[in-house]
Amino acid sequence: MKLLDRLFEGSTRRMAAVTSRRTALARIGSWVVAGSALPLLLPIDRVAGRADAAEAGRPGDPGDPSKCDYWRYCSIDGFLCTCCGGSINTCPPGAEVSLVTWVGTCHNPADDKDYIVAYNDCCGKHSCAQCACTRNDSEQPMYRPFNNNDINWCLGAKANVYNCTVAVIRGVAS
Amino acid sequence: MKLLDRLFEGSTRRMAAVTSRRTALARIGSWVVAGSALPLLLPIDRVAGRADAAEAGRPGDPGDPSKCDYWRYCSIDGFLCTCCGGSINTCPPGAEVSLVTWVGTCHNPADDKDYIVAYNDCCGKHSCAQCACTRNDSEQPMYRPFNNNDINWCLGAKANVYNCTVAVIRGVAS
Amino acid sequence: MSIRRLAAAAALVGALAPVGAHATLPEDTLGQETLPFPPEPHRAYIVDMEFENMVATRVTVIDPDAKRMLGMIPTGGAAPAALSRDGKRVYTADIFYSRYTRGTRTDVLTAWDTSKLEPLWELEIPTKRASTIVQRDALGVSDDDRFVYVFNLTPSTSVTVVDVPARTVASEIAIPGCALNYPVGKRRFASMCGDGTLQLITLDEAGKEAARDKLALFDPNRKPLIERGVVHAGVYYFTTLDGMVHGADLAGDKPKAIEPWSLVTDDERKAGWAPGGWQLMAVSPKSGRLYVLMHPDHHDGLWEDPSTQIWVYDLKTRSKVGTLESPAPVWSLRATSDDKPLLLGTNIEGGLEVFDLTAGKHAGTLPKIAKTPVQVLTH
Amino acid sequence: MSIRRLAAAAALVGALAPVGAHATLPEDTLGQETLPFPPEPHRAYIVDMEFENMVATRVTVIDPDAKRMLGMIPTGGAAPAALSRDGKRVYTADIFYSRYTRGTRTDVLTAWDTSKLEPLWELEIPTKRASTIVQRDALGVSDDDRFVYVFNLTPSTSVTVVDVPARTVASEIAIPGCALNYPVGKRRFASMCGDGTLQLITLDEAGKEAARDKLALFDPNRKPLIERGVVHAGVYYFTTLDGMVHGADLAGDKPKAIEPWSLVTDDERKAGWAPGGWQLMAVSPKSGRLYVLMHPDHHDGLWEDPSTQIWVYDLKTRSKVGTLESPAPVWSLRATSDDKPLLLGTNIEGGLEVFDLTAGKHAGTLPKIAKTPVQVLTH
Repeated sequence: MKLLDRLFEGSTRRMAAVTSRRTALARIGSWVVAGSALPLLLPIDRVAGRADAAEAGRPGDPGDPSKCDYWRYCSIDGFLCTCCGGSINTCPPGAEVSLVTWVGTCHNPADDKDYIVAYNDCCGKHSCAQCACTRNDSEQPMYRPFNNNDINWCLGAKANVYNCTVAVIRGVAS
Repeated sequence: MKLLDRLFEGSTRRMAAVTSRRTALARIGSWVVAGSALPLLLPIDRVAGRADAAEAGRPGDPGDPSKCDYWRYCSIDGFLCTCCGGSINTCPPGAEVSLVTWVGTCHNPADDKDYIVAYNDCCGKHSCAQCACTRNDSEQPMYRPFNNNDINWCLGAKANVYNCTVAVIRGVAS
Repeated sequence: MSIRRLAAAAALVGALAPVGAHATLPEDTLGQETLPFPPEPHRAYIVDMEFENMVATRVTVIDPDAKRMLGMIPTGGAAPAALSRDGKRVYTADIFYSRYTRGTRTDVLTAWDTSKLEPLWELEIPTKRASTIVQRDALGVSDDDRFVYVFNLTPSTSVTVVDVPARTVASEIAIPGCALNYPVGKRRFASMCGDGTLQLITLDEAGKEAARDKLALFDPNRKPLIERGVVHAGVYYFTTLDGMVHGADLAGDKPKAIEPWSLVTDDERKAGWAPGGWQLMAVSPKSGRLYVLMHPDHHDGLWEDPSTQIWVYDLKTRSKVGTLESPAPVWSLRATSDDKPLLLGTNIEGGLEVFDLTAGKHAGTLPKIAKTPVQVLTH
Repeated sequence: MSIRRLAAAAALVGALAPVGAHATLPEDTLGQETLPFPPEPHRAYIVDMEFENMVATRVTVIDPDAKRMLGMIPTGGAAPAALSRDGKRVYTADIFYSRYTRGTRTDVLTAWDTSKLEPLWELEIPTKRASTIVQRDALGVSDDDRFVYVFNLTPSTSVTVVDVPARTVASEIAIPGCALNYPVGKRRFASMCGDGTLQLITLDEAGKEAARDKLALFDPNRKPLIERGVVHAGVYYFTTLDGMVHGADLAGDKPKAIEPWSLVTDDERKAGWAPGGWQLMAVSPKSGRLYVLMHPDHHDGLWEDPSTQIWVYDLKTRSKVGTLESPAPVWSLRATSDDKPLLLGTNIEGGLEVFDLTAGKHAGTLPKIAKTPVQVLTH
């Protein structure tokens, strides 16, 4: 089912924990496919076909970071900063990176390793509304906030206003 | 051409002047037909098929005031208050009627008379975003503001924030 | 809208528009709508996060029978909303920034009149209001309308207790390791905690903490409980990700756990049926029936997925008594509390699906009434 | 974003995530983008009114060659935007309400850095800023970047003159019967008036009115002039609803009208061809070519209709030299000022159509980059 993927593009947040069970789950991670019926709820519709990618794949880091199926996005949920004026590891101009983040564990098909990926929100400007991407993964209810993705993680920024999300490598999952 | 009708639903404002030339033009007034390609710019899409009308036609006042083709809307441009919690002559609860208005001249097919219709904006809440309706009519550039419809006519309200528009009869055009 | 102003408006228009002598249709008078009190039993309030903007958001008020919009309440920053028990107020917990996306943050509790849909008063509260996909139990009202509870997340969690008649902040109660504030009776609220307990806070007459109880309810590591539940006859019902219902009877002096029971048979579980959605459960108080969004081919990652399947249970017999089918996938449910109840579900196209629970069938759709509907409230 | 904060963020993440010894890919560092200065000649700024909300609005910055978003500037209440002549600033004239849709209104001129897209300073201005579909000439900058002109409409019209280096309101100049503020040179702006004249205001060094000239330009009753024009080599060009071009040479001491000329031949006029759109004209400064949105089957009510037809004129010979076709109807045009110019047009689906004016052909579309795009700005 991709229904949640088709819903509230970046409004949910996911954290893939790093226990083996959750690492396993992280690998399942489904990803958004372009829908067509729900433009208001599905900005991905409007960008899935975009020809000009923000960035090309780099050696050992395959795929297009402006597309939802890029490997690092296994646990992301939000607007891709690569479509908003940022990059895979930088916020758009004038958007502040949040000090609080959540991490996922994603499998890199190039070297067959699991990487710890941090998803920092960029904040202080309102919704970028481009390249929404939800990738299902392990999540826990809000009584475990650091494992919960329904929270606006601009908590750590000057203004708690969400713009987009980056996906940075923090190392290899042990 | 219905293209402007398909654009920026309520963001233009029209005034039908009451000279004979303009009365003639007022009769031409094209009206929105349901499109399908532009949901974001075309809320009319999402309501054109709505079965349950806000109000039925009254004797001598034919048509459905929740539909864009209702005769009184010949010069309207905005969200129909009849779809927003108001009626043909009342603002939705809590929305303030603007003190400043513009008028149009519309032909009532029931009695074959031209009526002067005032289009008051309801204000103080943001865009209703239901039943957008644009009916082309005579308009003058902004150097004649009272004949110009590109202005947010919540000018006369406590807060200059546009919600929807009513269409009230002010008499018969002489 | 004062009469004076309306008269002024009419006068101004009159000046602009010469009036004919023999008008077939009379001149209209301008006015403003007011909704009846007490509210129609089916009136609903849709919390719309407007996700592609999320600064100025809204609660859209609708008549699900006539399928029409009755009005709207502008809110700030995806505000949670709650109705007073007497039906006179809608409370919203708003976040405002002086420059919309930056500047000074102001959090307020705003009290809206349910008939005029006008703000009656607001109270500044600590700038800690939780900013999440809107949770029903992020904003609660005591049974006697004396206190309003606001959930804070910074990410430390606490609850701001507002004294309504006094229009003051009575207290801020820390709930470390716990979340949300499920209202209980006149002077209590519960929170769900990461250690698998339900914590029950008792307030004194001043709205300050008087007592704190804990009830072991579930195993958060092996069978986490979904925090979005329903309350019926003093019992809060929740479900695990795989469909085991756990209940907490909070009607008595001390909280009691009820015997867990399953939403699915062994065969259904094997077939992968499990609950999922945002507000995935609703209860019809008069009939004591529970409605749950269910999907097949379950795995844990799908616990918040919308669904077209709604399964119906009798809370007395704890058995499945029926199924409802939605034409579009539904994410959040709410049932009305009258004796001709409707079940309302927000679909993923921004519309509202309406089910007649007396006839037990789908009774139409209110299309595209919201941009990002996340909760439905009824009186 | 200070280095200190980035370090703190990295540390926090480090704490959460144990790091393996032999990472094939190195750890990333967090950062924030900055746009180059001077700006790329094709960089464009799309004014987005977000009509279905219209409280928090935006200017979206894009690269029309790469078809990508470069960033955004949040604005208040469908703000007009203008670029400084030196390319360093984006000015926006914002309206903010303390409670988003109600409360205290504050109007400010905000100065944004074109490289960091951060607000550098703001100045409170009279709470009179015009609220309309965004007009390009509702916000203007003097040729030396000393003054910024803000159009006010209450519905009385005036212009707020902001002294940029002093960060003060230098004056508010009443322009009764006239609208907008077309910037002219270092100390002048023009306004178009309901009596068919163009009014030219000359400022002194303090930004106060020093002189006022009037130029009879058109017949507002029989042949109204569309207020949205273009300026080239000191001459402002406008068109009537039926395609007669009227120009005002404002380069000299006294304003002079130029000889009117027609956008259409008699045959074309008979066939119903006429101009229409919002920002319906653009000029490419290096080539001196004029681009106009044209539609067939014209009547006066269509003067603001979008079109797929763009006709090309040589301003020297005043003759049509070509036609451009857009795949989707376009409402507003802007041409870049470099010597490999692009023509940019906002389409009615919220996208941007890009035309290569050197090759004279359509060069792609940036789809759905805005909700309600109404103006495009370039350096």
